[in-house]
Amino acid sequence: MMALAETGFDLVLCAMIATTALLAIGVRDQFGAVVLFVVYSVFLGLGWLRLGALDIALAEVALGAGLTGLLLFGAHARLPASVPVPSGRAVWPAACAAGGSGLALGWAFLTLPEPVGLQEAVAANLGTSGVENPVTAVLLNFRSWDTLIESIVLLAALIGVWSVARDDAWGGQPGLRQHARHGGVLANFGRLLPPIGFMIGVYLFWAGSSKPGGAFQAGTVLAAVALVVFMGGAMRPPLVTARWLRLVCVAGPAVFLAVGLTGAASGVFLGLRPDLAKPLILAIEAVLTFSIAASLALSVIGPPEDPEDHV
Amino acid sequence: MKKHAASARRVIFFLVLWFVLSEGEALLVGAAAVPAASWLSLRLLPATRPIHLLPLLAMTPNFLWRSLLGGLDVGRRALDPRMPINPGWIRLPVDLPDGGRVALGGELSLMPGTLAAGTDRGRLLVHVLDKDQDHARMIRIEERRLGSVSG
Amino acid sequence: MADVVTYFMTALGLGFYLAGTVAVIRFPDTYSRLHALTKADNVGLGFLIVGIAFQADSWMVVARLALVWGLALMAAGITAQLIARTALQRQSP
Amino acid sequence: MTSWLISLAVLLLLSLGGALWRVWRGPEPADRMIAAQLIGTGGVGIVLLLAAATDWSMIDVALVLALLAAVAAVAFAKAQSADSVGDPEEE
Repeated sequence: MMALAETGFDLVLCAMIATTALLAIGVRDQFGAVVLFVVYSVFLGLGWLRLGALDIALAEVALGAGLTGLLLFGAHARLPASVPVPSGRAVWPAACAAGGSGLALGWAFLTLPEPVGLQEAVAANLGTSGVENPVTAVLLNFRSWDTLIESIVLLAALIGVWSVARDDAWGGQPGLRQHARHGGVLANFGRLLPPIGFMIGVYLFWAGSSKPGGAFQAGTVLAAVALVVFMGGAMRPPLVTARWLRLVCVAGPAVFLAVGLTGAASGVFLGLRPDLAKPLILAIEAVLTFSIAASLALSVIGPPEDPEDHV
Repeated sequence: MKKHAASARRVIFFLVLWFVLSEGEALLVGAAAVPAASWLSLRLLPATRPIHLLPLLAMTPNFLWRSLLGGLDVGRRALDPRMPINPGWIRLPVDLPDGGRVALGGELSLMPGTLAAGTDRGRLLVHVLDKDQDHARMIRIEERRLGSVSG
Repeated sequence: MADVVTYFMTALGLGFYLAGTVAVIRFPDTYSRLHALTKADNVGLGFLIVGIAFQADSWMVVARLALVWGLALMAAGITAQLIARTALQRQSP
Repeated sequence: MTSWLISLAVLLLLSLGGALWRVWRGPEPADRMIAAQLIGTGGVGIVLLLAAATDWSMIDVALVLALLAAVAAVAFAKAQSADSVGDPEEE
């Protein structure tokens, strides 16, 4: 009976995920596509839960339904009201290319040898990793390469975003000037929600060492919280030239690299001594959380745009 | 002195929040997070008028009951084949501070038949599902209740 | 006994969710649909959470569930006002 | 109990299909957003049902989903204002 209910749930969920994806592609309205993308992330998050991947479910819900939605809403607001939707013949080559690459990927997946799985190897070495959450153990110890490079990618993305700023606006506050009615609904919510969201973000960082959570999930939540503070008009984002801001963005990857180099001095680059692994991982994660939060928030809010904003 | 009391209340709120989130563990992380969140909260929303806990507790059962009625009301109208709705707008002046007005708007949005859309020139804009009902009287009562919570 | 409460409360919660969805599909205008979102859905979530709380194995879990509900209630009250005002502004510029 | 909770989650998921129709259909941006928020609240409900059925630590996902659904509503209101960084309540 239980297996039947679970299979039913999985089947319905798969159908919902596929339907939402098709609707997002097929809908004629730009805004509709944005909303469907956000909804898609909610269903996908449920899918990750069913696969037992709570860490990824958290990341999916925070990044997909939250931060990317925010980015896309802003992007949609700036598009001209009527962008011509390609129709008729123009659609077919694109559809064929997409369908072809989908089939090729499916074929490649099916011809791959059966994955051996690394769960056993991770479980066997979890004791030396310094943390109890196997995902964090992989991300910050066994395969910290990936995480280090990801954090550098985020920094590079921010530099990319900033590099498209107009010369006369550079040096000002990022994005357009946000404003809200004094004492209005938006302004009040922008002052009520952030401290609570901040606590949830810090909790996710702390949770990462023993259960699902970690720097990326926490950083995403904190970035969303910072954006609410700015959007509610409660505080203005710092100047892009502020030294402390750049320090916060760079600190995560820098500390990560520094710890990696001390590992190299004793034999293995990015290797952590088992007896020091726990404090080192916590230190890296703490700094990384704030770097990720700052880089994400600044990337979403965009480069400085208003030459009048020079202070 | 009043200011210290307000700050203490925020600290207690975030302490409880951290306790629930971390299940009573990680006091060290909490020791850093609670002051930070309290500072942020006081910076964003300075405590001008204290919130009185007793009137707030006193109005909770009524709030829960009326939001249950709100859910029943919408459900009844949606499932009725004739779908009896007669929507319209009312505007009425509200004598509450900014935060109180937003809270009243949120509360009304969860209660039967009313939905707030912010204020317009000092008057609360309320959408009603049935414009023949006397919503204004009910809103006055809620306004008075909320007024006693803060101030 | 706890199980009976869970069966009853969660079923009730689902009923409110279903009514909310029917209202969002059937109601003729944006504002009326918004009534359905804030009222029926949050009552649904409330009953669901009360029902689930009777299965909790510790008070900590109950407190966490209450936290989710509190956050959802606060968000619903604000979200409703924001969306209503947005629709109003678009309708009469 | 587990099969009851998961069966309820299936029904809740199916009802979200109705909301999905409203997202697709619109017609106003606010209508799509209302339906998306409905799917958000429904998603919180489903996560909690799954949490009760399988693993209580899933509540964290519900918490983050509830928080970020509210953030998305703020972003929606901002993006629909006259200059896309304002507040629809401004006169």
